[in-house]
Amino acid sequence: MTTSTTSVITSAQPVLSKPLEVNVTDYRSALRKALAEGMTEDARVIILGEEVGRYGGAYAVTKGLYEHFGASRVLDTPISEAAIVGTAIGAAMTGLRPIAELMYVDFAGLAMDQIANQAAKIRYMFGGQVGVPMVLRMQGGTGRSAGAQHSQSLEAWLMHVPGLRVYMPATVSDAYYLLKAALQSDDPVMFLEHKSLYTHKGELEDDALPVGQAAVRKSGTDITLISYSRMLHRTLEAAELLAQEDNINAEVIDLRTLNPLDSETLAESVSRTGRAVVISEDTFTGSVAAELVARLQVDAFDFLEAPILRVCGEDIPIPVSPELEAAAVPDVTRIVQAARTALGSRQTTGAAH
Amino acid sequence: MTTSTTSVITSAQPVLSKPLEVNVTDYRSALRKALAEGMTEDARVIILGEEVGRYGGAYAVTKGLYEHFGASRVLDTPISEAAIVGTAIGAAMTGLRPIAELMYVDFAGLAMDQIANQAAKIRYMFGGQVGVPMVLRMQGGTGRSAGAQHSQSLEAWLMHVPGLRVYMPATVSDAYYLLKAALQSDDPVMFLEHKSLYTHKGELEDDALPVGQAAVRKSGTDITLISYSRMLHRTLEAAELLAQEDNINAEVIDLRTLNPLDSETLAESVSRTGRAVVISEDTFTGSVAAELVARLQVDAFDFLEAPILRVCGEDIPIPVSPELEAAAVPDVTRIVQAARTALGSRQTTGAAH
Amino acid sequence: MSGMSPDTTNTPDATSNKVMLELLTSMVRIRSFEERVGELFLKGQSAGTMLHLSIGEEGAAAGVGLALQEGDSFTTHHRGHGIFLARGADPNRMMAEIAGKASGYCRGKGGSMHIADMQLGHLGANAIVGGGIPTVVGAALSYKTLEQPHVSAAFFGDGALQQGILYEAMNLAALWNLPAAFICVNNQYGMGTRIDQAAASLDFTARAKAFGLTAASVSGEDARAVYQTATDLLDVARQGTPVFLEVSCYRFHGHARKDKSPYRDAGEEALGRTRDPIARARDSLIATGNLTQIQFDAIQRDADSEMDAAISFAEAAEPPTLASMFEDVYAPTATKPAPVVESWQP
Amino acid sequence: MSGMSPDTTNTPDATSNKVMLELLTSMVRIRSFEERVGELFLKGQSAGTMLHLSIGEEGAAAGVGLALQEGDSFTTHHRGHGIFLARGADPNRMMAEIAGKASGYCRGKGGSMHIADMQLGHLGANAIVGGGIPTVVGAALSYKTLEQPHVSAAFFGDGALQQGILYEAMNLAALWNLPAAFICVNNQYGMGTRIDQAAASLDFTARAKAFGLTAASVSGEDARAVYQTATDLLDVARQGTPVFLEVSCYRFHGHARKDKSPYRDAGEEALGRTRDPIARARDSLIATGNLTQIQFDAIQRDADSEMDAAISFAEAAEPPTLASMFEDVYAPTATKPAPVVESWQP
Ligand SMILES: Cc1ncc(C[n+]2csc(CCOP(=O)(O)OP(=O)(O)O)c2C)c(N)n1
Ligand SMILES: Cc1ncc(C[n+]2csc(CCOP(=O)(O)OP(=O)(O)O)c2C)c(N)n1
Ligand SMILES: [Mg+2]
Ligand SMILES: [Mg+2]
Repeated sequence: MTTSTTSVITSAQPVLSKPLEVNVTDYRSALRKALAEGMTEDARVIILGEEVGRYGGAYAVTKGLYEHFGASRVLDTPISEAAIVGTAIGAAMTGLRPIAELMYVDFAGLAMDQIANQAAKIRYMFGGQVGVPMVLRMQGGTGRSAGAQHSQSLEAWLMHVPGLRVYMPATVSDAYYLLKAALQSDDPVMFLEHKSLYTHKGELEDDALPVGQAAVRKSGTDITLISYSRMLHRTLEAAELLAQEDNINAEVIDLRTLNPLDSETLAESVSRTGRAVVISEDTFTGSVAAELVARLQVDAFDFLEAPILRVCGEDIPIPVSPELEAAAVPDVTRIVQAARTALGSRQTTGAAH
Repeated sequence: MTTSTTSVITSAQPVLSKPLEVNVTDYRSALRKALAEGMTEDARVIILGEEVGRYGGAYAVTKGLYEHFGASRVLDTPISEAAIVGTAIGAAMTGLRPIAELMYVDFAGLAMDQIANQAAKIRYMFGGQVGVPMVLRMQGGTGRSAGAQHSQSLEAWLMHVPGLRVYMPATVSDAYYLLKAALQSDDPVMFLEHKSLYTHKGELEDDALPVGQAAVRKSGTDITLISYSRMLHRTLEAAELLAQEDNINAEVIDLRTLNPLDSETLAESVSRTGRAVVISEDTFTGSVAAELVARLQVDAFDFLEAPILRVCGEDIPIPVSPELEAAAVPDVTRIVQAARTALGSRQTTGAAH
Repeated sequence: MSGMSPDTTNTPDATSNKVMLELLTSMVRIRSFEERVGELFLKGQSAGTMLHLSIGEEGAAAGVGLALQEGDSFTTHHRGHGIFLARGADPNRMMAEIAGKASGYCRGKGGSMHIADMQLGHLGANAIVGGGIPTVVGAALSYKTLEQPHVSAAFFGDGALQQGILYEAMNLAALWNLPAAFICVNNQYGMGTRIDQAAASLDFTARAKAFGLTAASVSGEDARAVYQTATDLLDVARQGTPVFLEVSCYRFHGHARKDKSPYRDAGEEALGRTRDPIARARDSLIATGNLTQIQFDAIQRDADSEMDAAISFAEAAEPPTLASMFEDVYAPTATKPAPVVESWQP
Repeated sequence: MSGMSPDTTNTPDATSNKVMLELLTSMVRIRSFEERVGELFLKGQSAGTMLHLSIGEEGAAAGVGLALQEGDSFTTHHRGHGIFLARGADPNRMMAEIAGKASGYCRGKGGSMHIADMQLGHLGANAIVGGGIPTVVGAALSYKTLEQPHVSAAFFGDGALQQGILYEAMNLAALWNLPAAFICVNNQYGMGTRIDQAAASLDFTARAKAFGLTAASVSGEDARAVYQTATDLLDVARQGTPVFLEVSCYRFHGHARKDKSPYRDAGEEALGRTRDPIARARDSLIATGNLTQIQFDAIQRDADSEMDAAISFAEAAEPPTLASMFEDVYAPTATKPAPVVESWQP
């Protein structure tokens, strides 16, 4: 009864393509390499979405794939978000491994029924008969003055839906390895990129941690700083500053995936340091950070020397003015301040929520 | 620049209707009374949604209103959730005060763009020129074996969106007073009813707490139990059991509204009792409970004698089998157990998350 | 039928007695099943009250069901028992699912509104009006990509004609020349809303044609005509032009088990119920001397005892174990979610 | 124009020089404005890069804009500068908004894609393709309910023709006989996707008609024809039959400021740019002796200096205060959100 994935079609006819060499220099090219390899290795992998083909992707992630793999593997769609996701679901149930793209995670609202009521629940509702092995690539976050409808971080919506996997790479290497892993997943993976990371430079490491394991990006003893996606980098900067200015040795953890969620690594670290700050770009109330805090204050209760603080996006829509946009999400200063508060080393003056 | 609501149309022509007497005996009739009065008092109030008119509402909340107020005030719509919400938005911007209904909160996924990208953000994006004074009535929760797509509790999605008010009455009196208040709100109110509360009996009190103030439904000194909507009643039962069996005096708080969120009342109570359990029907990960816990462990840190525990829906879709459905959401036993754990009075055996 | 020239040479069986008898038997089984679903509910044995009977719509289910071929797939709306039966479902496992039992098609997790069977190509019933429509676009894309000769058909009610997703799906299917079929079972009502209270313009084939589909409308009272039209259209779809078929019929009973349709005029309802595809098929076979009343009674008796057995099967079946609740959320290879009990010791 | 009989007696001004000059001036102002938006971007003074110029589409904006009346309202898509200008927008406040400044229409919070002005009936530009379409159904419902003689018009691109919400909105407007107008500015492309790569069937008026609307298609190169057709259609809408108008034109430049349209053939682009509504209006007025080149140059100069001033205004304008960031989330009577800083003292 609980056979995985496809029963209607038992196997695809692999028509393997020639490899497409991609030189990895940044987050974008790492993603592209994963896509290219995935398509070469498995003829069932197709890409569909708006402007993914001829245009090469709104953020150029899929550039060159259409030319290499052809129009039957890289499908430009009309502007029909709900149907894009729904089509990917049906294809995934019948033998393909689609990678659908929504140009902005902000457009998820148009497809939320297909995402949360269909993709996430099909395996369960149907008693395990079939899975939905699809990847839904989306990008979110601030950094381009793109305004309230093109700058959101909506991972908390997705993380709240049982059945969805949520991957959020912060590094070049994870962009590659997590996307490769997503293509192996028998469950629907919401793959969330950050628009301000595409040009982030870095190298491909030889290997990656398994999916579901958080990465300790910097070991430390005094306080645990937890983040993911773009905010990881600001958190690392904050840790640097804390080391230099306050002689504080912070541990920095990168979640990598929100589902699966590695509660153990977090609990171990916070139990050791006794203090923590969780940093996420999404709006404060109902943020991913809230979930982490709620777990940690149970798991590490006996070791906590201070409340676990959150540094998140403000509880406002993202304004278009570049100055206001920048102020609407966490910066290094706010992270450092929160860490100092948690360390009891400086009193804050700001209003509580 | 920041004038409220409507500039295009400055005032409606009130064509007042005769009052419709509604005798309040339960949650459903309390809602109906609020709707009837709202429509009588303000000619700008209209109702629109699927089956709200001739059929009288899928859960009979609007029964009789079509006959009384007529087809121009109570509008049956086609099955077009996105357009229903979008139409309400446009009407609210131009002089009406629409009450739109989505038959199940599970259908919000079809209208999430209109809810979260439009209704919630219009005032902000347009610099305060106009508001969206609409009410969106939806009902959620388990209790009728309605399956994975008709039983969800999605308030965490809505609470996470700045700009949306979220009201969730648990009692007959609040069903009435909060809906009346929603009709006065200049901001979009997501009004979430619970399908298992419609037949909940009770009386209309003479008055209600202001919107934004949580209600202490039972004062206590040993532990604070926090909930809202249907789970309030199970929480009150649990408090009763704790009193009888454990001689524990629990305080029970009903949030009433998730936005505005009354952090103060919660913080005061938990600082006093030193222990707390938060109970919500929505799925554990990313639940409303997580947000409350995250706040409280800051606000009451110095007083906490135990971690704040959560009792929530399991991290699974809602199964249709009545036995499984019942087991998927908190029951009195689980609440009592969590309270005992928080009180250190009994060790739990269950697995940690 | 419009928008295409029906090629009846393709469907030599359509007028044969064999096909007519097959359609009749299929319809009788469906109605017998549905009547018993109602009983299950009355006995308090169904999982919930959300039971949507397809009585009156058997012509659509049997006709299109027979026209579909092995390997084809389909999705249905919430009123999909008949279609699934017409495609070969086992009534025992169906009834058990509707009762929320472990031996049901979906282990008691899906119920009436989420029944599915990958073996028979049933990609799932759906409780979201319109929710299952784009699924068939995806399935059709698989068939085209994998060069398989199948069609995927979405069944939905007239209510879904006002859901935007239908038009997104039709456009995509037409744009990509996919073997997809959009089958609208127009039973005149969506809950209490008559179709003309939901749509300003009632020529739905015009909508489909405007999106580039081949489209036709047929009366569901005539199962043979449904079968013929569907056969022709599915042929078109198989060649890569998606199709739309409206089967008009009448919902004999209330929307769900508790609805007594107070919003319908008694006269209209009585008239509507005369649009009975079973009576029509039976009478025509008898009139042409191809069936006797005794033979019909035997068909009915066989169906009834088959469906009585399904009821007994469902009643005797075990409910799912509590542990099974945490299964099937993710692939079997993944860690299962566990009951959440936050623990702490002072 | 199809689906209605154009009643030119209603529009005596359509052919007059006054109207033609008005249209021409409006179009010249729009283009001049758009060219300067491009400059603003190049100077790094725009808020972001999401600037969608309506160059080539001035006929649609000026034509329909002039046909709308005082009290009418509208929403636009992301490429809506021209429409707003045609409805009387102040270029200074527009440019300031595009630069994200406090004196912009939306206090620097909305930018190019969310510009709005309730005084002029602009219910908002939208960055979600199709997102602003149902808004006009709601506004039209207000007008009908409150017995006001207005029309509400949604402007959108050809891309939105594949968004389901359009069909939900059209059906609702038709069902309720609302004074709503659906104006599709078909510039042949949605980003890099040519319309025939997005839609299988290109007769979009057929779609609208199938939903019960009165529909027409007109070339946006001919501003006068746009104005006439729109005037007639808006009249129909005002009587309670919603209308659909496709204005076909060509997007002269890239999708947004950074796009150089590499996906377009140079020949096609050159040809497309000959479909210039400004040149056509100017040449026809000059040819008929109703305008001299000198007069035209004056119109151009006036527009350019007005728009130069708008640039200066925007550049000199103050950015919003940080405190203003927390305003306008909720009604002014409500407590404002505050910056979240969680505090604790050991
Ligand atoms: C998206 C969505 N909206 C509303 C409902 C509630 N609902 C269930 S069935 C139904 C009527 C559907 O009518 P139709 O599509 O004609 O199917 P029928 O019931 O007539 O077979 C409605 C409104 C739903 N299940 N899903
Ligand atoms: C819902 C949604 N999907 C995708 C986008 C990204 N996007 C912005 S403009 C655009 C093309 C729109 O084309 P069209 O509607 O023809 O308008 P045009 O740009 O040609 O004026 C796309 C895909 C978006 N903003 N919103
Ligand atoms: Mg129907
Ligand atoms: Mg376009």
